[in-house]
Amino acid sequence: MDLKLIQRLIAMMKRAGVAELDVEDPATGLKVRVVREGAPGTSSAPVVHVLQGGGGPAPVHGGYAPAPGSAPAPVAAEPAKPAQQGTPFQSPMVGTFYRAGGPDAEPFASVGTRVGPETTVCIIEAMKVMNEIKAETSGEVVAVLVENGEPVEFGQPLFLIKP
Amino acid sequence: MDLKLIQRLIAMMKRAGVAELDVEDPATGLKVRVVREGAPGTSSAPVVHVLQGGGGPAPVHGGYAPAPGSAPAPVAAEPAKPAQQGTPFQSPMVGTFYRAGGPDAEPFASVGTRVGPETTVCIIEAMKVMNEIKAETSGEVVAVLVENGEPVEFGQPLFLIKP
Amino acid sequence: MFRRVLIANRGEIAQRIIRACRELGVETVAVYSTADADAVYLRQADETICIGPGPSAKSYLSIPAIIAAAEVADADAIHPGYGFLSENEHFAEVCRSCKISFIGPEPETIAKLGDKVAARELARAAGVPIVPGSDGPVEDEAKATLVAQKLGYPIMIKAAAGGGGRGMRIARNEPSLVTGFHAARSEAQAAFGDGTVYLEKFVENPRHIEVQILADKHGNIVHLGERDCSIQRRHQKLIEESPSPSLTPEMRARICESAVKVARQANYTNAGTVEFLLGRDGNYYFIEVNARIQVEHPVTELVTGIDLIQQQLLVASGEKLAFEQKDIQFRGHAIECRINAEDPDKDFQPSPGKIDLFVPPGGPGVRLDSHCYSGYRIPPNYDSMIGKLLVHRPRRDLAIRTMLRALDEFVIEGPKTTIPLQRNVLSHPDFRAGDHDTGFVERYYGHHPAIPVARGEAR
Amino acid sequence: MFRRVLIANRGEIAQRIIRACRELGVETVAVYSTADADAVYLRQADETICIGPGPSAKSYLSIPAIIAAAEVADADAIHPGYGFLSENEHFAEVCRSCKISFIGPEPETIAKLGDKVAARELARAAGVPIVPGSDGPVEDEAKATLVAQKLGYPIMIKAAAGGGGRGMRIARNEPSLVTGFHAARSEAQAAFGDGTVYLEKFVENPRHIEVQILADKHGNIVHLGERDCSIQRRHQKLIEESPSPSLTPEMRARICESAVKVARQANYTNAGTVEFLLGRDGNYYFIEVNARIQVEHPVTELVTGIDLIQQQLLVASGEKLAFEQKDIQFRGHAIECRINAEDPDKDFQPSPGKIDLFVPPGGPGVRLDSHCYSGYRIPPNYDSMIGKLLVHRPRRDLAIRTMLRALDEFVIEGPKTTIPLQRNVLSHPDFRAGDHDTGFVERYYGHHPAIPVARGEAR
Repeated sequence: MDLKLIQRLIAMMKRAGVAELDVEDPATGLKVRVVREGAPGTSSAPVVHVLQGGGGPAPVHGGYAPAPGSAPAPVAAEPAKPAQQGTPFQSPMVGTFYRAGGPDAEPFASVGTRVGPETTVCIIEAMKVMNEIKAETSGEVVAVLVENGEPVEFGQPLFLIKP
Repeated sequence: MDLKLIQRLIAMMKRAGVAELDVEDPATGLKVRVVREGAPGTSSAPVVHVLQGGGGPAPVHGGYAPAPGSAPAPVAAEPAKPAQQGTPFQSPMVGTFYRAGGPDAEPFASVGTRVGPETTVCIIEAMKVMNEIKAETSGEVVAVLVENGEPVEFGQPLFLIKP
Repeated sequence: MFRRVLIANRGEIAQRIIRACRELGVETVAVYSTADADAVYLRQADETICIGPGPSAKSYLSIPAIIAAAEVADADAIHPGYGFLSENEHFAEVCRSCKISFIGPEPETIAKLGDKVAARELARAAGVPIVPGSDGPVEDEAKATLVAQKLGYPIMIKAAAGGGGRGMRIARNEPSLVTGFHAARSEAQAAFGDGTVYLEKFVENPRHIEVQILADKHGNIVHLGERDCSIQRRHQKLIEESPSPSLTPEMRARICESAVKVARQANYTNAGTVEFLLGRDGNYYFIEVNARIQVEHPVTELVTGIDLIQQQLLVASGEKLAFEQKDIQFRGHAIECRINAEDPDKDFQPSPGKIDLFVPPGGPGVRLDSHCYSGYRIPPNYDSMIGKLLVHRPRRDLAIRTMLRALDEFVIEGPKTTIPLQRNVLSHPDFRAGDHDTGFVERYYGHHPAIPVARGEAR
Repeated sequence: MFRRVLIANRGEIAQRIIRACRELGVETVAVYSTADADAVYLRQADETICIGPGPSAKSYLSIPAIIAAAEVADADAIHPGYGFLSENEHFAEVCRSCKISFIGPEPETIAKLGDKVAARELARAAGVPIVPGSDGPVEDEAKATLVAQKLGYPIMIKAAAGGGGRGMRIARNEPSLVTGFHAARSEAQAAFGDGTVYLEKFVENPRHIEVQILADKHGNIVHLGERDCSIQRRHQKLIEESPSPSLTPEMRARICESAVKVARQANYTNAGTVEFLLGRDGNYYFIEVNARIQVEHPVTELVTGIDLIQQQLLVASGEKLAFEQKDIQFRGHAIECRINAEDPDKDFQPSPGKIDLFVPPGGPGVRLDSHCYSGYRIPPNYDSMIGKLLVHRPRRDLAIRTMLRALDEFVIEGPKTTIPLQRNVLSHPDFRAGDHDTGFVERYYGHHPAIPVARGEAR
């Protein structure tokens, strides 16, 4: 089960002040329901119910942010299709992910873009520096896994690239 | 590995003030070496080395009496022979085990004795009461596993009886 | 001091007693049933003896098995812990006749305090307030009605031999008194073999305040302050704390002095607890004495710095108390949560079974008394307690925060636990304000309300 | 107070900082390397961010990775813990330039105290005794010989930028001084990129005494008493305690006052430790300041009741200290054992790997700070600490007994640990009498003696 995904959802809800959230991903069969407790006190903790593959409800112990470790699931701008296959292209650094060189510029890489080792696929900003990230492989982008402007961590899959 | 046996050895040594002990049981291939620490202070703890079946020395963490649970090994008046087979007859109570009705009396049961359900096989003394223990089965005693006058606990094998 | 102590109990309290013995340099004999054979705490004992099968009646409640174990192990004292044989005067007598020291009060004291009517009389004789009541057994319906009219409703009908809410009824008017009287009698007869009942004025939504007592065999008695155990669910304590947020220093002094008076009147020795109800009006009433160590004793250990189990061993072996009342200092605030393996979604039914992962909380201000670990299987034969989580911090508000932090850290995968309920209580504004009573849990979280009786039962 | 703190560390100290933040109601961002991805303590953080692969240089020591994580997580402060970047003035400067609060002293203070020669000068200026020495760098062999003749042998040659015993030599006569001088210089050059060395009189078999300091940004400085860390093995502290059994109240007052003077002279803010050598003759000498929280800080927390990590957060956010020197009370005796995954049979080599069963000790007087649990795999990339086991009891002899009991209870199946060595030390009559020094472990248990230098290194 992808705990990192749930952690992200909870963090998003917390920042946006969202009390309840239902997610159903037909691609993976994952159903997530998150209800945060009423008062935003020091120890308010989310109540998380996860249904996976139609199984019974499995309440997760309250008060924990789930464990990290696994890579985030493909929940992004272009939802993953069941038939998609490709190699995950992982972020080489922590920072903010940008798909294009500027607000009005075309994205470096979208679904269908063919890339080579030297092709810039995105920019990751860290400490005010814009780092151009190269594909380092050849193939076709079959999925973009991160939204423009979203923070990414080391090792996080950014694209799926089919060789 | 029979931890209960080692615990017993340590307890025996402690009471008898024995500093070092080597046991080698050719029947099971078990070799035990116990060295107690010098001063009998509050936290003196035995150092135990156990070699089983010719394996390398496995030092047991100092300061613990080993876990109970498994039945004691056959270390007794009549050492178990490799070919012996029989059903363990377990003690129905805590107390002191006696093989005979008195100091000069014949033992109720020895190796080779044939017993029936109503045959008294031993006496267990508890709270000054001499409890005659019946075999509750028919067969032949093939091993006596406890010394006369030794304390026994609930569930401890006393005899092996071959039906 | 004793040379070799047999521990006639299991689980966390057996472990707790082993710890105290080890620190005093006393050898330990741990007895166990086959259901507890794999428990890791047994490794800490100098000797272990299997005394019987899983069911308590054939092991931890079997006097012959325990005495026989003490004899073969050559133990010179027995610590009964709490529950099981701890308040069984017959067991204490057998120990005495076998020349084994029973670590607790004398059998006569246990017997006297175990009879609720006698205990009430004793408190009255000591000049300690008791709940107004029938001044003795009530034999028939007519007398019950008369007494009730004099005291005024609501009225509590209680079994003299009672405990655990059995043989107890509340009557808010005469018809319910009549029904309740007969029901309580037959329930008490069935449960305790003794149908004697008495009446008491019913104190609505009181606090449960109890005072820890320690007495040696030389006439010295001290109190170690109070514990507030008002957070209960069906007479089962869930959260205990010290000091009580509802006592002024002057009230504390009076109630603690009352507890010492009761103990003195009873010729009490060893550790014990005197329980009181505290009304909303500030009046307090004696209820009963628990003639043994209690589950929640570590709360008092934290605020006083005194090791109660070690003290039990010391005074039982005849030593004088090494301190007087004036030497006892109270520091900071302590809270205990009893973590039970119970399923809140199934009306708090016990949820025994294997603990797949057990990651206890730790760090500053945290104490855990637990015999559990990853892979431990909670046997279905006994109570469902996983452990006692305690915090000690300079102030109550800080202690609550630390407890919430510790509860959040506690990973127990496998059985369901009471942790979510305890988190809720600790987060509740009324609890945080110290404004709660024994009806709190049923009022806010009780989907299945039980008799709202202010009795911290059994332990 | 800060809204969101990033913790630039791992393991038990990361967990410790998360605990403090949670109790203060501050959000936490835990960064981690791929080697720590499965650690359970990460669950307690509000957000976690993977910052790089296992090797420290690419994760916990990578300033760009940590700052980037703080930026994307929108943290307003960074707690560096101990080790890694905690005493890196450049990191503290980058934090300042990025408008992120660094929870520790100012970069200038870190830089000054990091230079051993400058720190010595500072102590001298504050009127605090220092080990007689060269009064600055010694450039050549001739000057070294001259200084040594004046001070008298034995002499210690030390690297100005040194630490961890590197660039350190002891000379007991002139020939060994000449050899040692050149060896220390080239070792220091290779290790720190700075070959500057200085000379000091070598104090034989001293005590290691350190004083905990806490200072706010408003000029208030208090000390929280001393810790005795004399039980070391190759400059690695094994057992720490407070109070020190070798200080009289009068000596304690003087040494603690000296520590405050040093801190004031350095314009110190936040938590820090001033280290001293205490000779057998009762003279003490300043050695250095550790400009960060230390591994053994809980020892001081236990005897003072003050949460040092919470205090670090409070003073870093600009709050005034809520207490003065006279408000700080010292209670009882605390001991810490650092439980490391090391193999005593293989010269204490780290013994990383999976912990098959982890049953921590508990009960009265015991605190454990550990990030480990059954099934945890100790990564080979970092230090080998499993946890810090602490006890707090009214007296030193009682604390030793409780520690022995707790060490015996501790079940760690899988890696080898330092527990057997610590049991031995705690059982040794000299240690029990408080008659030990920094040479104790090597003297009694050191089959492979290292330089017997009285420096509690690094943490």
